[in-house]
Amino acid sequence: MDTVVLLFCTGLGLGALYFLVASGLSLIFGLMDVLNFAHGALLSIGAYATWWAGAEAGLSFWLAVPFGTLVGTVAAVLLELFLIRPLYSRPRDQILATVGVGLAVPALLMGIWGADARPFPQPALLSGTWHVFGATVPVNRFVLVAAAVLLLLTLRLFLARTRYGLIVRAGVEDRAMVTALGIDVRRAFTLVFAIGGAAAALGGALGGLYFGSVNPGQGTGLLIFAFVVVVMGGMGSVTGAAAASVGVGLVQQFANYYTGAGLGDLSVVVLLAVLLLVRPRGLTGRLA
Amino acid sequence: MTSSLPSSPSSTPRAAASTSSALEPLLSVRDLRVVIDGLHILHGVDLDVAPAGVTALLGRNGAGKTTTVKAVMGLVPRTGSVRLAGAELSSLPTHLVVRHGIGYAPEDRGIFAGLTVAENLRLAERGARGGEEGGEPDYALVHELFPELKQRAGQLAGTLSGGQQQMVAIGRTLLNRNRLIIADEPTKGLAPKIVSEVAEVLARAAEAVPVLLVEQNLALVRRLAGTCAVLADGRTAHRGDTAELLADEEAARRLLGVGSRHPLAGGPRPAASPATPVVTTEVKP
Amino acid sequence: MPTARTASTPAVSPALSPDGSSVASSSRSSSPVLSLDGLGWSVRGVPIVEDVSFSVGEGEFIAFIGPNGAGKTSLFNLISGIYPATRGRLQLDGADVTTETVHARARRGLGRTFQTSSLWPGMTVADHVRLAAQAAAGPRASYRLWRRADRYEEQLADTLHRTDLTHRADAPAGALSHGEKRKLELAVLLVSDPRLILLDEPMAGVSAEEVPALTELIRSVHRDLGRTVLMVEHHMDVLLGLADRLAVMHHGTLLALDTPEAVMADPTVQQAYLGEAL
Amino acid sequence: MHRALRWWPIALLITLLVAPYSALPVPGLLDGPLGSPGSLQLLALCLLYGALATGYDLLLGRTGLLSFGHALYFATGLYATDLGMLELRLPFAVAAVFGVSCTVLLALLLGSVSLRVTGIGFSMVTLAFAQAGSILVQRNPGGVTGGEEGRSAPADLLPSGLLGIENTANLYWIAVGYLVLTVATVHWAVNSPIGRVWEGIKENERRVEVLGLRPYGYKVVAFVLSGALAGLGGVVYLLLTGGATPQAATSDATLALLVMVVLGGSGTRWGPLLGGVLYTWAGHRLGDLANSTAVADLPAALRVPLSQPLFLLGALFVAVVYLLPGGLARLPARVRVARSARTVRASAGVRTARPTGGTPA
Repeated sequence: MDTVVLLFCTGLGLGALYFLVASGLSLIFGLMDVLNFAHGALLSIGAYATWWAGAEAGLSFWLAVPFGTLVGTVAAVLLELFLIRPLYSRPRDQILATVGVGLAVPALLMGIWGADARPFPQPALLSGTWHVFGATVPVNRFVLVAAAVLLLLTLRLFLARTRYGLIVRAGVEDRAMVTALGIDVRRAFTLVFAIGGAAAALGGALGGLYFGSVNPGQGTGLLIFAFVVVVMGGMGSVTGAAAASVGVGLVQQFANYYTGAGLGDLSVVVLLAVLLLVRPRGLTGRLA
Repeated sequence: MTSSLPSSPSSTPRAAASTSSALEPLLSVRDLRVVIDGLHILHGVDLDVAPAGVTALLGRNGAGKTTTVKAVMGLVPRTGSVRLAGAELSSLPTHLVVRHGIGYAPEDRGIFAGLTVAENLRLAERGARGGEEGGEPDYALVHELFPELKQRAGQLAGTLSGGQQQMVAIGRTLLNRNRLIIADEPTKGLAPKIVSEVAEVLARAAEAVPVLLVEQNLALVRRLAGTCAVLADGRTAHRGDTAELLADEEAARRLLGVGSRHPLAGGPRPAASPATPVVTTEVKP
Repeated sequence: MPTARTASTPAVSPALSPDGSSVASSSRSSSPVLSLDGLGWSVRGVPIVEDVSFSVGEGEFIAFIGPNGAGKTSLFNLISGIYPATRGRLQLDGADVTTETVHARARRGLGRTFQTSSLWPGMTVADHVRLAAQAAAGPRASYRLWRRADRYEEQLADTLHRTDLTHRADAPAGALSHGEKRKLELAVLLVSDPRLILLDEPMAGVSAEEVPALTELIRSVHRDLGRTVLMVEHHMDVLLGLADRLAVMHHGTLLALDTPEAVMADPTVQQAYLGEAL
Repeated sequence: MHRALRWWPIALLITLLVAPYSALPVPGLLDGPLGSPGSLQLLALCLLYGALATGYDLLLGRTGLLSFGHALYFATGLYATDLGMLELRLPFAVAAVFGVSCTVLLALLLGSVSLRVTGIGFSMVTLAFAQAGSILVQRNPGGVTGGEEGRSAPADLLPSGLLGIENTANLYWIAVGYLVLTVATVHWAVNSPIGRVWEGIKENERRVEVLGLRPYGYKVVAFVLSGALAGLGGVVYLLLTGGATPQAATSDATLALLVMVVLGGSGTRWGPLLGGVLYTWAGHRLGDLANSTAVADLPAALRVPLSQPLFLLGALFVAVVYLLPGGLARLPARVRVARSARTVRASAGVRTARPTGGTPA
């Protein structure tokens, strides 16, 4: 029983991490049709910025996380303004440009801080464990889940209640018509990139807690599962991404534990293949 | 009529158009060209929209009417001159074109199906902050013309009927204080009863705001439009008075592909003319 | 179009009675080539095409008219399988094909053109015809990796000649004019040699001087080759010279289907089509 | 002049074949003289990746299928051949046949599944399958794949003519042979009847269906053929590097192929080859540069980026996407168009100045 609870909480934590990456990916794809291969790089930037602020610059963890998130957000905005926006009329080249960034950024991080994993600062408050139904669960799992739930609620409120949320929802349906109503939809693009970058960078910072260390390839590794989550959830749907994140995280953890290492990842892939064959449009039926 | 629209000095839109045709055109398009993926769609469209009433943009399917309207809006890459009340718009992105005071109801209505009716309208509000360009959103007018939109405010626009969706599309153009309304085939696919309702709304809108109307329904055009331009093969083939054009059976057949009086009547085949002469009869009083 | 085949057909005459050709076709028709039984298509509960039923005899020519958005193209998409019918049944040559795929229906001899299409924009005109010829020779002719693909040259020359595209053989389809694209659509169709042909506004965007030649080409396909044709067209002059029967679509339904004279005399049609309800 | 240009592939091939006999020094481009083992090894890798990119473009540029999992088939050829020798004790030739057969079977199986979905869904499914393969290789199930370390090819089962530094020329010729085979196969295939169907699918899949052809089967053939070529490339890679490492299976390896194809020019005959050769060469030369003393003495702001070949390649790729849409292979055509546009504009100034009624196009 306690194993099940532990696996469940860990799976939820992993799912939360996936959601932090996938929510932005999904929004960006839905609004802009850009499959952002640089999203893993944004996560890595957030992770390294948090690590640097905490371990090198001596900031407390509670300041390092906002700092890392901020750096990731700025990176995302710069990416949108200087790489994506000039290629607005060339959608396929936008994707290719993000592929280039996705290759270059981890290499740069490796060049600066080396290829080896760096131990991530763990504040005393979050390094402990909680006892849940007899299981001993690391606190950071709950931190991740809380962050993901908070993000989901914020995003839903943003989309439902604000004017920019309205613009984003309309833009996912028909970008050209949004501009034809006199709205500069490019500002919404930048905003969505900023939100996605912030979420990914926060994922990087909290992922450091989860894994205990940071390395240059972490973002790219998570990106692929985030892609799986986005496709499963129906591209462009935040709620779908949330549901798929939980599913993928749980399946991975349970399969890894009960069937041997590595099979969890395989089972996720099989799950995706089966889902796409049964429902080619994803869970929410929104494949562009 | 208990409209909040300011009453026009002339009784019908047509009369308004003919009396005002001496004035400068509100929208003036010159040598508009569009090339998409190396394919020349428009080869030089000239078009004037009268400063009052309805101006019709006519032509057969594939003549380039919708592309012309999209080029004016900046929705497709274009060259040439597009001047609205003296301001050059041809180099502006779409949202700035709109902020010069153009309300646009596109061919496929451009409704956001996953948004509610109220949200569709709210999205169209402009200048809510400064209050300068679009003015306060005129919900009173929209709800007076389309009471249904008020009742169905919370309904998803995708579940509306075609006629109701068209009401949302036109309602969006009336929400702001626009200088010009462009309606691209607003009656496409609507039942006859709804067509006449849409026509009524357009007539009333045109009393306050000039309208550029793309339309296939010639009966509607005859009733509403004072002046017209006819496109053929991506060029302006004719400009002039609508009534005159529709009265000329031969010209209407040649330019529009159907007899103007009886679209279903066969009539004699036109003499095989080697090349279509381009008629450009400017209407000058 | 000065080609051997079209030259043998009687000259176009405006006096040609649609009634006469109607009689000719009804004597030809035996079992229906195409038959629709209550066919309908709705999107999210909104009906686009409603309850359409009719049969088409062998060698018949039916023209579809109706205002924009009346559902004519949607009906063609239903018949060719591009949209799935949400109700009703569809038969080709007596076989129920309601759930069959696009390519399966095409293999049964159903060919069509599209209203706005540049086919394969990056491919040359000649390659369009070759691909269609290859497809007409059956799927096996296309599953060949090592054979050179420059076959079907005789068919190619003949088809390009008939559609007056010889001088454009090496141009990519994307660079063609509207009228040339329409001709290319017809060229692809001619090579595929389907028994049942759906033409979606073949005259759209065609300049006035090209219309008679295209009309003649369509006539020769129908008359000389005896193909069954369904055509959407706004060009009344074209229709009345060709069609055995006129079908009027309105608001997703089939309002009338009869000889051109009868349809034109029909008051409901008059009202709906002219929009005189204003 | 034109006639001479048409024979350049033959001339290039002859040059490639006799390269090992040459002691020509190529300073800047290669470290040693052309015929030295080090240069031949690098050249062979360049040609191998040029060929792999050409095979990958069969999907991307010829059929319009954006697969993110091509590395899986390369790695399958690599590992299956290696393991065929190591675990099954097959002689090299038999192991190679075994490796390519495994690749074909896997491509057939996974291709038929992933081609059930279209568009971005297809890309994602191929990515997921390749990721599964990559994870499998790294997890070292039963100690078979050797995990992070990989497995060296057994020297006792390889033909002696392919072993040792003095036989580098033989390996080089094998790479040339693989390149010729790939280019010829792709060339023949795209000019065959099925190649025409692929082009049709790439341009407008629905319209192919309307002709009565089912695109699915033709796409599966493209997928399997492309996969088989990649598997064969894996065999050549095994010979060149003497072992199988898990890097070959990562998604980065597929992305590298994508970068090569786009760099050179997707959908062109020589573009992917050019891109593959350039990318591989640049990767190695930049690696050498990174380790050179000239770079080590630079201030950190310059040293760090210059020491990372992948960073420079990524940046270069972004620059190419920006400045050279269509890749290097389209560069001459772009220059020509730009030049003729200038002349046309000069003469058109007269035409547009005079508004005419215009003649219909």
